[in-house]
Order: sequence, then C-alpha cells, then structure tokens
Amino acid sequence: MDVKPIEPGAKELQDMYYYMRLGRAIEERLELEYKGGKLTSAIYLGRGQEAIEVGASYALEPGDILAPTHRDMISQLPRGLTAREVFTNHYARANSLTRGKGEASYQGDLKRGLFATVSMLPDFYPVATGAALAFKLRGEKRVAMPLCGEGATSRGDFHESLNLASVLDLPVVFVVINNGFAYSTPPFKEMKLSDVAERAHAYAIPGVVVDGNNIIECYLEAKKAVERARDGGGPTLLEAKTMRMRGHAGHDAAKYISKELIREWAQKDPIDRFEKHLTNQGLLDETGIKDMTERVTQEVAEALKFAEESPYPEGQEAITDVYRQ
Amino acid sequence: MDVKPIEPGAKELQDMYYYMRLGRAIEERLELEYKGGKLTSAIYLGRGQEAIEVGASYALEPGDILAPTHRDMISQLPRGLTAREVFTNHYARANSLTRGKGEASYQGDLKRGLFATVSMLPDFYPVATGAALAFKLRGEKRVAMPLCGEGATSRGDFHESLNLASVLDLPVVFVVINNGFAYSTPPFKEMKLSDVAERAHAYAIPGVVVDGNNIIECYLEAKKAVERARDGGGPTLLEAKTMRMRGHAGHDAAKYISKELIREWAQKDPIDRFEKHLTNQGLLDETGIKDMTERVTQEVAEALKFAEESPYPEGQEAITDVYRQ
Amino acid sequence: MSTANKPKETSYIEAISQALWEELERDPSVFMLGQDIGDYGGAFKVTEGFLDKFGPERIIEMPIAEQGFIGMAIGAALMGMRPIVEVQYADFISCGWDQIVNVAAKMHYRTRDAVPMVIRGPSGGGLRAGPFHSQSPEGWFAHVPGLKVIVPGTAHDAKGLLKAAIRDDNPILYFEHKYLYRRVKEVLPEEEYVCHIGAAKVQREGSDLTIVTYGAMVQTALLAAEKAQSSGVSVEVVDLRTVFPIDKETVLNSVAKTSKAIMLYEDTRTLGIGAEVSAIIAEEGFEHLDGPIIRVSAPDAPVPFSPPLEDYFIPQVEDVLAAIDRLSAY
Amino acid sequence: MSTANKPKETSYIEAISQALWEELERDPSVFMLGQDIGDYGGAFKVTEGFLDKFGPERIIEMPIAEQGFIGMAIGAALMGMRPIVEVQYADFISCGWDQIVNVAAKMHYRTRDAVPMVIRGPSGGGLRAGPFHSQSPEGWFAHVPGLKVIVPGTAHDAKGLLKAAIRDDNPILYFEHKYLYRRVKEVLPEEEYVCHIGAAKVQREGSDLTIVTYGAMVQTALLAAEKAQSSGVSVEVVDLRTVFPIDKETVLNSVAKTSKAIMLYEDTRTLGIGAEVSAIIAEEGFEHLDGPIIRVSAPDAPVPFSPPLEDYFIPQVEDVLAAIDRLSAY
Ligand SMILES: Cc1ncc(C[n+]2csc(CCOP(=O)(O)OP(=O)(O)O)c2C)c(N)n1
Ligand SMILES: Cc1ncc(C[n+]2csc(CCOP(=O)(O)OP(=O)(O)O)c2C)c(N)n1
Ligand SMILES: [Mg+2]
Ligand SMILES: [Mg+2]
Repeated sequence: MDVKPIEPGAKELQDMYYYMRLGRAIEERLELEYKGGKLTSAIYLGRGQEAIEVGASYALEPGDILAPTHRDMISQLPRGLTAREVFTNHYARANSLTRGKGEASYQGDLKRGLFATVSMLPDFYPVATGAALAFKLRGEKRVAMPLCGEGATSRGDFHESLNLASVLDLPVVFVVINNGFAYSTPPFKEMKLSDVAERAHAYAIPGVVVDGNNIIECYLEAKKAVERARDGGGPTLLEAKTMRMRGHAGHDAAKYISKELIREWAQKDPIDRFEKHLTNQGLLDETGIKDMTERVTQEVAEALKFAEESPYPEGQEAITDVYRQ
Repeated sequence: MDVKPIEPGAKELQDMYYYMRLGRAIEERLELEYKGGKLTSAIYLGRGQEAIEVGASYALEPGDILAPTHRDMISQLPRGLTAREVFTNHYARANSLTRGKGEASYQGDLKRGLFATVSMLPDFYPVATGAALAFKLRGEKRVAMPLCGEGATSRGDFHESLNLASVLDLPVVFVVINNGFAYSTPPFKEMKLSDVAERAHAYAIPGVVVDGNNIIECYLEAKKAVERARDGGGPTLLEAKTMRMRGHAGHDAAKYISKELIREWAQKDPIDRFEKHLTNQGLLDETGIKDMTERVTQEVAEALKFAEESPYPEGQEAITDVYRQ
Repeated sequence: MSTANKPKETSYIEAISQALWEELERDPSVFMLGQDIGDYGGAFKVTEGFLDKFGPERIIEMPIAEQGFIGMAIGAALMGMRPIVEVQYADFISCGWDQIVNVAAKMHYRTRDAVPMVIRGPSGGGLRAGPFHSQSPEGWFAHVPGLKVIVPGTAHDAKGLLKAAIRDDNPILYFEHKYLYRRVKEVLPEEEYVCHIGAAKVQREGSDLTIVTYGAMVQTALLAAEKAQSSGVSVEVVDLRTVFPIDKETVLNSVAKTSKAIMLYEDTRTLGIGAEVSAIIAEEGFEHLDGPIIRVSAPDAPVPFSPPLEDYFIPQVEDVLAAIDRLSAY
Repeated sequence: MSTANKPKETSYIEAISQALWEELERDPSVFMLGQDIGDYGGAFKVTEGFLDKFGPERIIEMPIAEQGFIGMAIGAALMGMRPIVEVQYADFISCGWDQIVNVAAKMHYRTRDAVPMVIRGPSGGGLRAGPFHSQSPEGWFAHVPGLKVIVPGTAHDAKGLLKAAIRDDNPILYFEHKYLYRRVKEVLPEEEYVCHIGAAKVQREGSDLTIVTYGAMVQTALLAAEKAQSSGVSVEVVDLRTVFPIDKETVLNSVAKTSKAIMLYEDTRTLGIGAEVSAIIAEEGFEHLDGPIIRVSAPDAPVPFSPPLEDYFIPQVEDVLAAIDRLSAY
C-alpha cells in the first residue's frame, strides 16, 4: 500500500489545501441556499473547522473508515465525497447517496470508507470501534476514525467505546473536535476538565491535544495516531481545539457567542493560516489562490445546478429498502 | 444533627461489628436455604465485602441516601434493614418490603434512605445523583451514596452520572466495590486501568482507593468523602479493593476462581481482622464474640421463622400498584 | 371589524410554554432539565424567558447525557421534586430508554414510591426533518406498564394535559407534535384549567363512522370528516389525547353509535397505537361492528427525508377519504 | 424396551447451542460477543465448550456495556462480519436500545448497506425471576421497521430459525424463551435444516377456533387445545415463530377456516404482539369472523416475583379454556 508520509510533502499539502477550499466553498453556497429558503433541511456548518476536518481525514488511507457527525461534511471530501453528492443529498434528490431517505448531512459510502452517521451523538463511536474490531479479527491493517464534538463526550457511548477499544486493543483514532460549543452550551457546562483529551487516562490510552486550526499539526498528530493504531498500538484520543464560526444550525444566529470571540478566532482562520504557510513554502502564490477560487467556485456551481436539475424520488420509494432482501 | 465523628468511637465500632456479624449470619442462612431448595429466587452474596458494605454505609447520616446493588444487602443493615425484611423479601411474602413484587435482593425504603435498586448496572448511579440534585436545589445538607461493582463501571451510566455530579457539584459519594470479578469476568477484561479510582480524573473529582477489607479505613475514607460532599465540596469516587468470596450467584460454583486466591483472601477476612482490632483495643473479648454469635444467630433464626410463617400475596395483587392513584 | 375585542388566540407551542410557566410558578418543587433550555430558551424556544424568571436552579441546562439526566430526574422525583425533562427532539429519548422502562416505570409497583416526573419532547413528522428528527415514539412507551403517555392534538389540550401531567404522581411521557407548534391556535379559557389524563374527547360528532386518532392526525381527521360530510357521510372524530392508558369507554361508545371504525395514526403501522385500539374494539365492540376496522397509518419504514417520500409516508386527507369510501360500502 | 435405538431428543437450549456451533463452523465471518460467554460458557451455558473450539477471536467476552458492544456489532456487520450478540438476560437489551432502533434498524433504508447481525437473549417469565429477569421485549422491537423479531416455541424452530437468522442480512432480534430451555425437547432432523423467517406454522390443526400465539405460550395453547378437544371443541394452534414481520397469510387462512380467534401471549396486554394480529384480523379477516377476537395475555404490569403473583400474571391453561368457552358461545 502506498501510505502517505508522516511529514506531508508538496502533493499532500496541495491536496489538503484544495479540500479545505472546496469545503468552505460548498458551505458558503449551502448557507446562501438555506437563507434563500431553497433547502427543506437543516444545515450544520463546519466553518472554521476545516483544518481538523481535512487534516484528520486526510491522514487515513483508502481502506480505512471515517465516521463523521452532522457537522463534518468537510472531513468526507478527502475520501471522495463530491460537491454533487453534498448538494443532491441536501436537496433530497433521488440520485443522492441516501436516495432522499436520509437527512441532508447524514450520508456515507462504505466503498469509500465513509460511515453514514445518525443524529444521536456519539453513536458512531461504538460503531466505528466495531469496524476496528472486524479489522483486527481479520488481521487487516486498517484503521477506524470516528469524529465527535466536545459536547458528545458527555454521553455514555463515548465512555463505553473508548473502554472497549482500549480493552480489546483496537485500531481506532477517536477524534474530538472541540469547537467551543454544543449548540448553545459552552464546555464548562458539560465538563469540569478543560481538555477532553485528559479523559484518555481513564482508558490507559494516549490523549493528544492539537491546535485545530493548524492543519499541519492536525495532520501530523492524526497521522501518528493512525499509523500507531495500524501497527497494533491501539487507540488514541485526539482533541482538536477550534471554533464553530457559525450557529449550531442554519436557523441559529448564535447570539450567545460574543462578537469579540468570533473576531479573535477569525484571526486564526485555518485557511488563511494555511495559505500563508504554503506561500512561505513557495507552494502557493496569488495566482494559485485565485485559480483555486475559480476551481472550487465552478465545481460548486456545477454541483448545485446538477442537484437542482435532479429529480425527486417517487413517493412510493418511501417503502423500499427497509430490508435487505 | 448528631453527626458521627470522623474517628469512630467505641459505640461506632461496636455498632459496625454488629452489622458485619449480622450480615454474615443472614447470608450464611440464605446460602443454606438456597442449597436446600427453599428459595425460588437467586441469591447474590457479599461475603468477604462486609467491611466496605458496613463501613461506607455507616458513614452516612439519617437523612442521607444509600443506593445499593444486588450484592449489597449488608450495606443496608446499618440503615435499619432488618433480618426479617431480608428473609420475607427472599421468600417473596406479602409482608415484605416489595410485597412479593420485586426481586429478592432488590428492596429499599425511602423513609430509611434506602433506594430499591434495579438489575441494570449501574442504573442507580444516575438515580442517586438525582437525589443529590434534589438536596442541592432545596439547600439540604444531605448526601447520596450509590454503590456498584468494578464491572458496572464500564457502562455509560457510570460516566454520565460522574460527569453530571461533577459539573453540577453535587453531594454524591460514588462507591465502587472492586471484588475481583464481574460474574466470571476479571477486571483486566473490563478495563486497562488497575484502579477504577483513577477514572475520577476524567471528572476532575477526587479518587480514593481503600483496603476494602479494613473497616476502619473504609469508614474513615467514606466519612471524609461524605462530609466533604455535605459541606459543598462535591463528589468523590471511592474504590474499595476486596474479594467476592462466593460465586456470582447461588448457582455459581465459581470454578474460575483459583483455590489459592480464595485461601489468600480468607486470611484477610474483614470480620476476623476487625475482631482482632477490637480485641486489641479492649473493646471485645472471647465472651463478647460468643455473645454476638448468639445474638445474630437468634435474630436470624427468628427472622427466618417469621418469613416462613408469613403468607404469600394473593394472585390478584399482581395487578395492583402499577400506578400511584 | 376592529380586532381590539377579538380574544387572543394561543398557539399549541405557546400553550405548552404557558403550562410550564404556570406550574413552575405554582409549585416550587417543579423544575426543568434539558439541553439549551436556559439562555437559549430551548431548541424550539419553549422556555424563552424562563431562565430570567425562574433562575438556574429551576431551569437547569444539561450536557448530552439523556440516560444520565433522565435517571437523575427519577432520583429527584423520588426525593419529592417534580422534574420536567426536555429532550431536544423526542427521537433522542431512545438514549434514555433503559432508565425510563426499567427504573421509572417499575418503581411504584415495587416500592409504592411515587415518581412524579414528566419527560417531554417534540415528536412527529411533516417538517422534512428525516429519520432522526421526525419519529413518533409513543407506541414504544404505550407498551410499558407504569408509564402514562400523552400526545395532545390541540392547543387547549396541550396546555391542560401538560398541567395535569406535572401534577400527576406517575412518570409521564408527553409528546408534543412539532408540526402543530405554530400551526394550530385557539382561544384558551382565561381561568386556570387542567384536562383529565386518560380521557379521550370527541372532537367532532358524527353518526356514520368513527375515526379514532390523536396528535397531528386529529387535524387530518377533521379535514377528512369535513370533506366526507359534503358527500353525505357523517364522521365522528375521537381524539385519544392520552394514548396510554386508552379511554376505552369513549371509543366503544362512539363505535356503538356508528358501527364503523377507522384507526388513523401517523406512527408506523405494526403495533402503532391504532393496533391496540383496533384490538380493543374487535374484542369489546365486536357486536356493534358493521364492517372491518380499517387502519390508516404510516407504513413500516423509517420516516424519510425527501418531501415526496414524506408525503407518501404520512397519512394524508385523501388516504382517510379512501378508507371512508371503503368502509361506507359496508 | 431398549433405549439403544431410540433417537436422541434435543432440548430447546441444546438446539440453540447446535445452531450457533454449526454456523460458527460453517462461516468464518460469524463470531460471538457477550458477557461471560467464554470460559464460563454463558450464564445459561449455551456456549459451553465454544471457547476451546473456536478461540477467543470468535468467542469474545465483553465488559458490561450493552450500548457499546451492540454498536460495535453493528460496525463489524457493516464491515462484512456476522456478529451474534448475547445479552445475558433479554431484559438488559434495554441498555442498547438506541443503537438497535436508530443505527441498526435504519441503516439499510438510508444506505442500502446490509447489517447482518443477531442479538439473542433469554426472555420470558415463569422462573420466579421477577421484574428484571423475566421480561418479554419482543413487542417493543416488533414496532421498529428494519428489524426482524423471532421467538421460537419449539426446539426444532429454535435451531432452524437461529441458523436462518445468522444467515440473514438484516439485524435480527432473537428471543429465547428461557422457560423452554430444558422443558421442551424433540428429535431433530439429522440433516442440516433452516426455517423460513417470517413464516408461521400450524402446530395443531383444528376447525372450530384458532389460537394465534408464539414462544412459551405455544405449549400452553397446545395443552388447552387438548383439553378443549375432550369437550368437543377443535382448536387450531398457529405459532407465529417470527413476530415481526407477521405471517398474515397463515393467520388469515386459519381464521377463514375457523371463524373464531384467540390471541394468546405472555407479554403485557397493551400493544403486545396479539394486539397487532388482532388488528390484522379485524381488518383483513373481518368477513370470516363469527365472534369477537379475544386476547388472553399478561395484564399491564411489570412481571411480579412471588409465585402466586407470577402465576396470576402469566396466562394459564385455564385462562385459555375460559376464553375458548366464551368464544364457543358465538
Ligand atoms: C444524544 C443526542 N442528544 C441531543 C442531540 C441534539 N444535538 C444535536 S447537535 C448537539 C450539540 C452537539 O455538540 P458537539 O458534540 O460539541 O458537536 P458540534 O455540534 O459542536 O459539532 C445537540 C445537543 C443529539 N444530536 N444527540
Ligand atoms: C446492564 C447489565 N448488564 C448485564 C447484567 C448481568 N449481570 C448481573 S451482575 C453482573 C456482574 C456485575 O459485576 P460487578 O459490577 O463487578 O458487581 P458484582 O456482581 O461483582 O458485585 C452482570 C454482568 C446486569 N446486571 N446489568
Ligand atoms: Mg461542539
Ligand atoms: Mg465485581
């Protein structure tokens, strides 16, 4: 297998840059559509989280499994989720990955190693742990990576899955995206610790905190954990500190977040930072940035058009596929 | 309120000695009855755990709440559970605390601060936490103490309740009785840590390990935690290391436990140890021991007879009390 | 016409807020637990302004831990408090299932101790919210002895039944149909009132046929009844309001009068509430029946997301009319 | 008579062990998860000897974490494995409820990915085991589209249906009635066989009246049928075997023949399986009915512990005979 290097090279950096930009472009468009009343569904934006979304996911290899939550559309892009798929699923069309059956943000594709999550948080922590169990039982060198927010770590599923992965020595990288809020609730109302990663001690596994707005750091630490897991080193709990730069969902103006806090975090925008880094490295310049803007804008426009022109499913499809025949 | 001293005096020591002896005598009789085919129900014996059962519970004051599990009958004795009640409930009689409706080991009485547990472990960790919330909301200086085994700590309820108690600063003393087995399962198949108490860090609360066969230590540490909680100091996780000296339940010969291990722990029998201590302190002598044997033997015999002579409930009682009218 | 004297209409969701507010004011042992119910006022804004009025000791924000905080509510209830738990969507109640069915539901039976608590949450479909934000969990809980389950269909009952639930000494599941939140309104009595838990209500009288229903389907039934009237069929609409325990008497009286019954429910078909009501009628009202008991319900599938799928899934007025036609032939 | 040639009878619990053993042998993707299933051989000794034969990678012991390990089984199933989860008592399945109803049940609908897994556990009463070790959880799950629910009533079906369940590509709840474990036996076919999921079976033919039942109540129904025969009533016993989806055809054919139906189930009355079957008959078999559809079931209460209470709670042969009498009057 052609495993990605621990230290990302030029190709890796450019790939990641593209996915971050694509993710942001898709979300900006979704937001416009939502505000224009074009979407029947809720939207959960990951704006501001692009570094950890892309960095962690990009650290996986083809056979691995990523289990995102409602907010992690961007994490799925490096694994092959397309803008078309995002829009057709939000537009609830017949040709979407869930054929209009699943909710807008809850899609996946096993062939690409993408679990389609449910709303209950963090139910896919145990489920991804089970994928890792299958890998271990079959002697496959594959890794599972579930994501969840800091809020979700208060639930029993977090505890049970970390403990199970620890006891069974499973190849799981548990990623917690600590974006400062669970809906309107700040972390201090959810837990007494300031670092979720400290909870790793309770399972005798490594706990790592990364700057969730620094994609190189996110990628490096995720990659280390992934390869450690792949080599039989067991699970890791990786916490990324970042900020949810939008409301919980499209309808939420997030008045409970102070303007200063948003301004502060805007200074740390993960894409701006990465662009500076790439420019310093000589891997990007003004033209490159412009070209990328054009590329993702076009991709998004094309995808949106495709979705809008796609048909809805027929009503009677409501009762198909309940069972595997 | 006449709060018990942190350092137990003669009265406290003698009380505790009585409860330990009474607990053991009841259990020995239950075991005989079970083996004689006289019980329709399962029995879960706490033999070997008398020090933590009595020590922790005795550290509570009248208004406090104790929430035991299936194995913790002995812990209820210091709070007023009687031998008669133990036998009538095991014999499923109409005059038992559950009127023949609940299972043998699952009884309680709110007036005495005893929650009647369910089988699902450790469901009463959250429930006891809720009692503590009520105390806090009403400004009452009362404490809740749920018990569970080391096996039960793998479940989500453990995590959720410790986290809730921590975040809300509730007066709860979480006691984990680590008796070496969960049914047939040893702790290393349940968790990677050797001390459950370390999990306290995950909630930023104190975690304490005690010798679960040393009643003075059990009482002292429990008392400290209880009074800390009462004074607004928040929850504690208290782990007692001990040994389940019988099978999981009456039917289980526990062949999976080595004879040596049992022999080793028999040397540390909590009652023997306490008797030595009391003798050294001049609080007990041969006669005192004999008198106690007589006292508890008689108490048990009388209680058993009472239970045997008590009537069963009438069949149609099966449908009463489903609701509070 | 001047609107000055027109009495103010109260929406279903306002009715719920009012019930909570009034009970919090009335009884200091009442308090609320839930996610984002404080400052934010709750996901659907049911508790907007509550934190200011009642403070953080009565309006307590919760981490994501349904099993934990439902268990906590049980413990507080055992200590004499009257907790009201808000689950953000009724769907998430599945995460606290064990505490509800094993601890809360069986407590009084075993110990005779009261567990006065209400768990409420927004249920039901029609909002294009997909499989995890549209479920109707009432059928599960109506199969758990020791619980009572309420699904109000009007603003009046939403208020009166919630107040009754808060005062009741048993664990109660109260599912608010979120499709109705801002879609139904009515003028409520000015004086305080409570409704009787366990009593159905004839929302429309009729003589040819009975529709037994509840929740959002009450509106569907009333619309269908209206239409049927114009083709000469007189339909009676029985709103169960409490789906467990079921008010047999009102149902059987109506069927005795009309001799024909349709069970209308938004929940999935197999073992939805209508199955139980049908079984009750088939046993205790059999003598009165002139035709089969027809069920109009969602099919056995998750709630789909896409509008055409959801419209197919949720019973529509036309589906009810087709059933009325079928049954009128008998 | 020499017993040498007498074919060996297999008990219900042995039939279950055999099915597991044979499927573990047949398919390397099959494995088991559960508490104390290794060395100890399981709380009821269903997996005794399995660890030695199949090793710790196929017989995997679990901490107490039902929600966690049921979720894990789902993930493994998605990766192409065929996990079998043992819950120590069926009652404890309530702790994994959310994973089952939200993740497993809705997965194929959303993604078309198969979730081939079986969750099995000892259910039912009659063993004086009280409210937390005697429940019949099948009614809850039979209300969850996407799941299949099996409760075998004979050793033959216990084996054949479990093998079918393990080979099925859907999440399946398989409840073993523990009262039957060592109480029913029969000679099983020597050659390999599987039973068809979703097919009921007429366990006894009759012409006057149909009892629809399943699980341990099959035995009760057969005993009652026997007694009724002697007073001249010919009773047909339909064993559902799969309680979701329900085999309507077999039920309706029987009712078409007998015109009278009794629903017999050990689960609590409201929304127990018999409610659904009754509703099916009341809609689709109404023309054939000569009398009410009678339900004989447990009352709406937790399962009590004390013998007289439990005997009152669980339907007895006499209760069925009384229902037969009542119905014979029509
Ligand atoms: C078990 C459960 N309870 C409640 C919800 C409703 N809910 C949806 S998102 C959310 C906040 C999640 O916060 P966090 O885990 O930090 O993730 P984020 O949304 O910040 O990415 C809540 C409470 C849920 N999805 N699951
Ligand atoms: C949620 C749940 N799953 C399974 C069981 C079955 N069970 C009863 S006791 C037991 C072992 C408990 O071990 P531990 O918590 O250490 O307590 P101990 O019995 O040693 O006192 C198990 C698995 C249960 N009671 N609850
Ligand atoms: Mg968050
Ligand atoms: Mg133990």
